[in-house]
Amino acid sequence: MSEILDLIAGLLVVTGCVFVLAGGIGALRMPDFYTRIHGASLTDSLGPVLVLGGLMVNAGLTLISVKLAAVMLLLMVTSPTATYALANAALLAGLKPEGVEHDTTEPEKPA
Amino acid sequence: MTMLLIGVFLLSLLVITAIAIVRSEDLFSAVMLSGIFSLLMALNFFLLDAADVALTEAAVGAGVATVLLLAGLRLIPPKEAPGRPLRALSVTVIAATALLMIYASFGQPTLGDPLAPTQQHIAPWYIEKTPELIDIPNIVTAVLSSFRGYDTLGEVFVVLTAGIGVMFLLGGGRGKPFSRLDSQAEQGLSGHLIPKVMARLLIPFILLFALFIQFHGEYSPGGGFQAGAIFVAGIILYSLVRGEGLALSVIPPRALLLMSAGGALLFGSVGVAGMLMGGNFLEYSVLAENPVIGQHIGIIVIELGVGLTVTGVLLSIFHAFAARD
Amino acid sequence: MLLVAAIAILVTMALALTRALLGPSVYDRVLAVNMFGTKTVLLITVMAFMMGRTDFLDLALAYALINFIGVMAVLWFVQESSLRQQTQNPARDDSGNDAQ
Amino acid sequence: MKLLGLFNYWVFAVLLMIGLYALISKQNLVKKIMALAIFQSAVFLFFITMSRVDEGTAPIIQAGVANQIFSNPLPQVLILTAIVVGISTTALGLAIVVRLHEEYGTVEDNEILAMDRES
Repeated sequence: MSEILDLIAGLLVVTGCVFVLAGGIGALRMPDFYTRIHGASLTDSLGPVLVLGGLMVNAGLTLISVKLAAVMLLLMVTSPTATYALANAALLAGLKPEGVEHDTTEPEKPA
Repeated sequence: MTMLLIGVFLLSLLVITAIAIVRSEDLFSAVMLSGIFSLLMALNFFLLDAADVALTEAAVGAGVATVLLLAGLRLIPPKEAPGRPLRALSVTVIAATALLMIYASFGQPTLGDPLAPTQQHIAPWYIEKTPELIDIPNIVTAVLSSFRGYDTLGEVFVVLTAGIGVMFLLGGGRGKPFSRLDSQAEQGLSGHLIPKVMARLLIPFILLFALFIQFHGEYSPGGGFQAGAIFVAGIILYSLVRGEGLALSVIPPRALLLMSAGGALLFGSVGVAGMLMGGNFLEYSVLAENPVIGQHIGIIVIELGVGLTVTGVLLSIFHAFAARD
Repeated sequence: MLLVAAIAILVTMALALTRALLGPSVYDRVLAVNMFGTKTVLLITVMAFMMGRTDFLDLALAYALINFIGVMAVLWFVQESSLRQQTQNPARDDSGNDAQ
Repeated sequence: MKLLGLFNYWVFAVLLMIGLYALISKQNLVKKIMALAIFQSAVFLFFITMSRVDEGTAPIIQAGVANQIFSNPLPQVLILTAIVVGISTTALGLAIVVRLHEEYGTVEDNEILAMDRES
């Protein structure tokens, strides 16, 4: 029984790590800011959920699991909010998405 | 071994970040990079078995420091003027000093050496006597608030003095700076629905967590300094999303001043109370029949004083910056 | 398992730091800081398990709670500066900034 | 192996000197304040490095675990308070810079000096 649980925990954590890494690579390699947000959001949502979920399976039904669940919930709530705030700030400051109306001049601030 | 290698990796990232902070000409970017710097620093503290310090760095660096720097940056030009070229002399001196210090490090005990001189004196005494004399699990809190209470009292007054200095310079408290409160720009992020709702959801938990850190600091990482910083982070979030005015009506400037000064006074008066009851200044053992219970009472009260002062000072500083135009 | 997780998170941190160094815009750096914060929460959790001191999960909790305040402050900062530029441009003479 | 054990001290030295270099050579006052913060962090790192003990754990006694080795609590106490003092003094420095900008219209130290000499 405990071997199966260990296996499940390991599987969850490793899958989570794959998502975290993929998101990290996406945030580095994507062509412009707004697409990079897409990459980063992956590391902020699915990755932590899987990693923390795996650790919860590992810890069993204890206070540790409750704390992990709290961390997981908070991350699920806060990181989309942070992403929203970030995209909004960039748009407000005049950063244009690539390919929408491509101009090479400096992003103009509202004067 | 694994931990050592993880530490080496994190420290290398730390150096890279520091160089990037110094090199970046845009001050806003520098502030963001110093956010990363603080995160890395906290991770290193955690790795070096300093959970309390990591919590402090987390509370201060993640929330308060970035916000304060941004609030200050709002008032000054965002770009650094093109600098003078590298001065050969200063670079040589700096490099020579660095090399000298690295050379000197070969005489240092290696990381974690249990025979190092630092580990021989006084620290074993603290670790051995804490369960007996004070009987709380967190030795750091015991040393902070009881064994080295004088030191902490001094630090609290330094924090208070810095807060007073900022208020003198930028005009905290009443009058001109807060006249801007009813202007249009004072709505904060009220126009953004998602942050508003999420902040409303999270702020109670942040404040609750701050109270947990404050009053559970004897049993787990925590204490007045950390709790104060987390509490401030919660209130700052409130004033970011709902505007300065509302935040100031929740905790008015007068209350903040009272908290700052009152906390430090509370700390000091515990010391005086010890003197009146026949002990030395800041000797908690005489506060109750049982010396250990007396220690517990003293520690809880002075941690409360520390928390109040840190909250009051950091929040006044934030309001002083944010209200400036 | 924990070691794999720690290494993956460390590599992601390095990637995020690279993004923060490369820029090019300021907001890329903010994005990197945000990513870095989440990775810090994860790494603290994993390291707490590795050290066997799971009572230190409070630290991860603290970060999860207050990490995004920085990004909120960025949004507030940008909004304030664009408001200032809109409303205060004519009134800037007395600051001596643009007087030439 | 012994060399890796000294790595923390090298990072301390390098960070300290990065901070000092920026403090000397940067003209922007905000940059100088950030340099001071880096300098300060280097000192924090040095202290915490000294507090670590091999096989040890953070100095919080766990119930039911006997014969634990604890790292040194004293440097941790010093640095814990120093971090909060550090943010307050950084804020104080920033306040001074903001006031200087209001008076002089610039935050570059050479320009401020030049204005002072003229008057």
